Amino acid sequence: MTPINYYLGLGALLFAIGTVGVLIRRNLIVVFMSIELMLNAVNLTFIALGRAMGSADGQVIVFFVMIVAGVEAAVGLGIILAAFRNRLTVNADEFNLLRW
Amino acid sequence: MPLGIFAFFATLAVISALGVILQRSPVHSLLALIVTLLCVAALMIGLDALAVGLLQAIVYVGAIVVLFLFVIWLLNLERDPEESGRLGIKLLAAVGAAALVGELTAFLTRTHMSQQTVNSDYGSMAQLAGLIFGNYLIAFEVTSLLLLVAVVGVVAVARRWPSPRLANRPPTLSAKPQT
Amino acid sequence: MLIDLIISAIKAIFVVLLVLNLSAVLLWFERKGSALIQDRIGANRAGLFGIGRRLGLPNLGIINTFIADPLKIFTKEDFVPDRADKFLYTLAPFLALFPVLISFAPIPFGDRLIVGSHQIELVVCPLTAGILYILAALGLGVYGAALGGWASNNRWALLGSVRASAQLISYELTMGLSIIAVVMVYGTLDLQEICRAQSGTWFGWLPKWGIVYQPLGFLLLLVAGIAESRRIPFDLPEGESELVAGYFTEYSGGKQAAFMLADFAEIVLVSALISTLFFGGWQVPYLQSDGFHLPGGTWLPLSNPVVALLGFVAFGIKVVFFCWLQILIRWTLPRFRYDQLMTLGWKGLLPLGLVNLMVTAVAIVAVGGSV
Amino acid sequence: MIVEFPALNLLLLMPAIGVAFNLFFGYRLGRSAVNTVSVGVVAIAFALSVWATVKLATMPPGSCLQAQLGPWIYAGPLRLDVLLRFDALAAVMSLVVSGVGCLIHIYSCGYMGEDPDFARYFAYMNLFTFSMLLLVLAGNLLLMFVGWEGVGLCSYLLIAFWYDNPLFAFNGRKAFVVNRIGDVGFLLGIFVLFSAFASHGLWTLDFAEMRERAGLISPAIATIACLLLFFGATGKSAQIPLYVWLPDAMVGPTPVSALIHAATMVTAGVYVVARLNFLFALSPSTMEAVATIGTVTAFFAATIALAQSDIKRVLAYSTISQIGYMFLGAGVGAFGAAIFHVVTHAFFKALLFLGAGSVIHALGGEQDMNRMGGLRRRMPLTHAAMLAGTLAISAVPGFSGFFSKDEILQAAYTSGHKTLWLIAVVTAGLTGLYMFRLFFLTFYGKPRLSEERFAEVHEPPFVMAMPLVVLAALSVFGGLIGLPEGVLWGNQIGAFLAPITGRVSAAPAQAVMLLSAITSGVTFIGIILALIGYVVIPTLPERLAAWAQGLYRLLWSKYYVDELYDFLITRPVLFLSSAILGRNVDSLAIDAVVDGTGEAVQGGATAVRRVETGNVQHYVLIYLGGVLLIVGYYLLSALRH
Repeated sequence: MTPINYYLGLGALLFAIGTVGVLIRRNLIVVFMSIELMLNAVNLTFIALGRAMGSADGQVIVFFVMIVAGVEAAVGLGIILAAFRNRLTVNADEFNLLRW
Repeated sequence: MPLGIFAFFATLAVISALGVILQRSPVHSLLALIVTLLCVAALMIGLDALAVGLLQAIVYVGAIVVLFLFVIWLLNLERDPEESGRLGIKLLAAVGAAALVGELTAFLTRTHMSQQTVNSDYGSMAQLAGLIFGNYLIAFEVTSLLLLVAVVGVVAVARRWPSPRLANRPPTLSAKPQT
Repeated sequence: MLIDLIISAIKAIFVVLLVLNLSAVLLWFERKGSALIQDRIGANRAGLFGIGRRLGLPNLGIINTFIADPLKIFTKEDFVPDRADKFLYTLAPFLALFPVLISFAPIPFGDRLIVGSHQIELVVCPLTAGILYILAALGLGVYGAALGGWASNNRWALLGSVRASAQLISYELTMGLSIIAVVMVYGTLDLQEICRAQSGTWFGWLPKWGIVYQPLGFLLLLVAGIAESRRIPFDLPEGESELVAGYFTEYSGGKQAAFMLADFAEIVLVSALISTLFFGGWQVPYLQSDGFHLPGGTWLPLSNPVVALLGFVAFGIKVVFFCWLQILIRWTLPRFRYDQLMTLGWKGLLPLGLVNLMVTAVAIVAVGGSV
Repeated sequence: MIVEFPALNLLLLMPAIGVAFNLFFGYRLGRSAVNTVSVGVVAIAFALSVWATVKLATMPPGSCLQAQLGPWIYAGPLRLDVLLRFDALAAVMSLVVSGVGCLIHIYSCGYMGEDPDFARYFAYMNLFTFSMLLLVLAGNLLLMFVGWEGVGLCSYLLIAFWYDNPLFAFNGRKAFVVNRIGDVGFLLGIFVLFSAFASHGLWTLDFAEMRERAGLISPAIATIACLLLFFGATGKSAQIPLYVWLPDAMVGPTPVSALIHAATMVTAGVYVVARLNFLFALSPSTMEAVATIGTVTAFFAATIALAQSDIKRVLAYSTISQIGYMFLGAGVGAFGAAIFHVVTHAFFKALLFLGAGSVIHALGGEQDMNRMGGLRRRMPLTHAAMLAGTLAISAVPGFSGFFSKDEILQAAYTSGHKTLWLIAVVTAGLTGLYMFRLFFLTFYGKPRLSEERFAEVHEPPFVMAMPLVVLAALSVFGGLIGLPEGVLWGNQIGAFLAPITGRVSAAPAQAVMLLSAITSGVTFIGIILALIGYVVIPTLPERLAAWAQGLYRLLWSKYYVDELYDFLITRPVLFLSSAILGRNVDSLAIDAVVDGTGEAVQGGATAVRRVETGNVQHYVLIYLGGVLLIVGYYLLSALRH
């Protein structure tokens, strides 16, 4: 049997990779994919911890995370579409109206 | 899940996750993301969460990622225009992520968690449904509302509103398009 | 331990071979069936050095279908268009075929077979959440069509991909809804369990098959299944009069064969699903684990291997029947327009599926628990 | 004996309903609906008061009805409830408030018949009734203070009712500010009382409990508390030194003057003293102060009233004077007599104000008596009613004012306050003089109005006349509830109030007769002087004024008290705040702090706003730093263990 810690470590690693993706990529769609990656890392952690505690609540939370991820992807991609229509780009650097 | 299988899926997950963030073409990133998601699903099933693991595959791979694919098609994005430069933020990101992994690993090496023995119905659909329609019923119902709001919101955001100029144009009698 | 592994491997290989061969048979069906419907002879030219004719056997086009065509297609030049995404272009056919093949894993093709001390479930992988697994695999199936067209760098192909993926995820909903209704009736996600629950009779003569509980669900699954396998009248992704060949326009050789195989395998899958969920799977009417119990009260004892074999044969007959039905439909109906397809899916079948689900739920609550 | 009587809540609720109705629906539903509801709720309140009083009267003396609306302040050992208590004192007061209030509401329907702001007016009036009932029914001192503040607010709102006139608005403010000064004393009195009781472990402000345990309070503390409370009472009841607001309050609508500034609110101070008589009884020196201030105020206000020409101002000063009598009564221990005078005063002073209102109404807003005269023929009914009121206030024997004032004077004499008694008797003569001066100037002599305006003078409409008649009857016969001891049924109201206010020992019968005779004689002298001066020889006052010019100017200018206050208090305070505090402390110190804060924030923001690049990824980077810090913190704390 694989120790739970290994799963948690894998979750941390995937989360870190997702963070890096959010940070370094300029394509908003890839940024979004990286966010999904981070969500999945957390999902895995939930499942692992739930398994460690012998409780199914972690799975329920993952279930909700999935729903919210779907919602977030739909709305986010809708926004990207609308933004693309205005700027003809999905380069994150081009969207910086919210500044000083 | 035996350690060997875990190692296989974990390695695959990490490699494909790196693929997500490092590949130039969004479609390739997407493919890598699918692999990661499936690996995570497999790992979940390995943690006795059979139903959730399969749901992960159905929901993420079957629906969410397809959305990404559609948007990529709609925007006709082949490659990122500019991914060079910005070394500073890349460096900071790498250092930060490494520090995060380091910190979390430091945590994990100091904690000892053992897997509990669980019932045979652990992770089954019946157990999950019992919780969702029991303790989490209100959250579940709220989620359904959230989905509805999201659908309406997406339509409102992404819809191509007819411009007022076009809307005010008198209806044409002929099929010939007006310039 | 080792013996279990061997048994599993044998079952897996057996099923894969079976499916692939059945796909080839279907190709033949299609040729001869279309000829039958169009009042012509169909494939009948190629013979093996005239041996069959000399022996007085009718030339049914078997040589064409099973030997000549495969030879031709696999020896064709494997062409990769310029400016195509080579990696994805190569990957796509496998992405199309692989999910379909693995989705046969939880479908039972027979009852328990007892060999010595081993009780062998005649199913590749007995999964408690088998239906979820099939849905997940089908969801994965989108990517073969989607990426194949995109990677070809061809407008027709891309259009085909767009159509295919939109169509697939639209009809997956209906499919899921009709399956969920069945799941609610039987209270399990395990396909073997569902099959077992369909044993026995009503009134002593009517087999207790799912079609009786879910007639609307059966129709929905049939329609959605045909749409899932992208067959006429839902063949818009590859409508040859519009898009040349849709998402595999640019494919040739073995890769094209893989796509075609995937299509036929999907027909088999849909048929297998329909049979399993609505027509008792491997259930033979009046046959129980110890032999036939006919309505009159007669008992015809049979040994376990015979029963298992009978079940397997029954399952095969059912599957082949539904494959045949789909081919008949393919050669009978005209094609939809794309907006009609979407309207049918979202405004016709999906609400029907929801209604079916609700009626089922209410009925179950009224009766008091699942069957 | 204490009986739960939930209808008391209803008694309080009715005017509150009126307020809400008038505020939210008044203008929309129109004048008749407003009139009906506003009068109706007060009438119902009156009916409820009568019901409660009848119930109370059938119970043994000393019992009370009570209703608990709910908990209010529960802090530590302190338990304050919103508790209404209906004892004899509250019964008398609530009957007066709702009864006279109801009549004045009816009168207002006519008087405000042309005013476009009717709904606001009636909302304020109902709010006043609510507050006054709360004040009267409150079971503890703090709840009473709520009502006390409420009536003050309504007084302000109604004085400045026609707020587009700057003078009216100023007068409203003046009333409010002067009242606030008194309220500070009142609040301090509450604090002193509370801490005094609390130091003995009695965490309460409940009247009944305080009364029971009044022995805990030392005389010194009682003196301080009572003086502070009495200071508050002088504010509300317009006594020296805080009386200056009341004459100016006459700019409000006349029914307001009748209800608030004559009949009910201004007697709240008397009510408080009577309610807390067990405390005042502990401190003889405070009692002396109360009596002295009352008497001096009575005399002082009466002299000013002699020289005023505004009909309402004369009435205002007479109110001040009469309340002075009440405080005299309270100060000499005759709390029952003081309350009795409150009642009769409510009758005849409301009558006088409403009569004056009728005159003003008929004359189209004219308030100067020098331009009236001869109205007797045009307004016979008002004339008769005013006559009844004037006779009553002048304490002509047989009329209501006589009995109550006489009781006070006798109590003053028998308790040994001979000097005060003498001043009060002289004041009684002055009362007759200035009241009949008012009466003769208004209704007798030659009309000093232009012919055509005089011809337009008319009797008030029925809704205004009816309250006049009722109040006139009450002014004439109202005194019968408090006849001297031994005459017919004796002093009914005194007996009714006795369990709360106590009784003073009656003087011997011959002394009673003699004292009454002296008072009546002085009063008659005053009346005759008025008759001579304003009817027989109309030129006499002018000559008199010319002869004693200095005195006349002094009286006419109200002893320059307003000017004195202005010079002694207002100007120094203004100077202090504008020249010293405003120019130095405020602009140099406070502004520096305030502006400096703003500038510091602005400067800091200018410096750090560069962080807001608008690029999401920069934000994510910062967020990652935050995550690292948090995880690091927990890691460190985990390492430490």
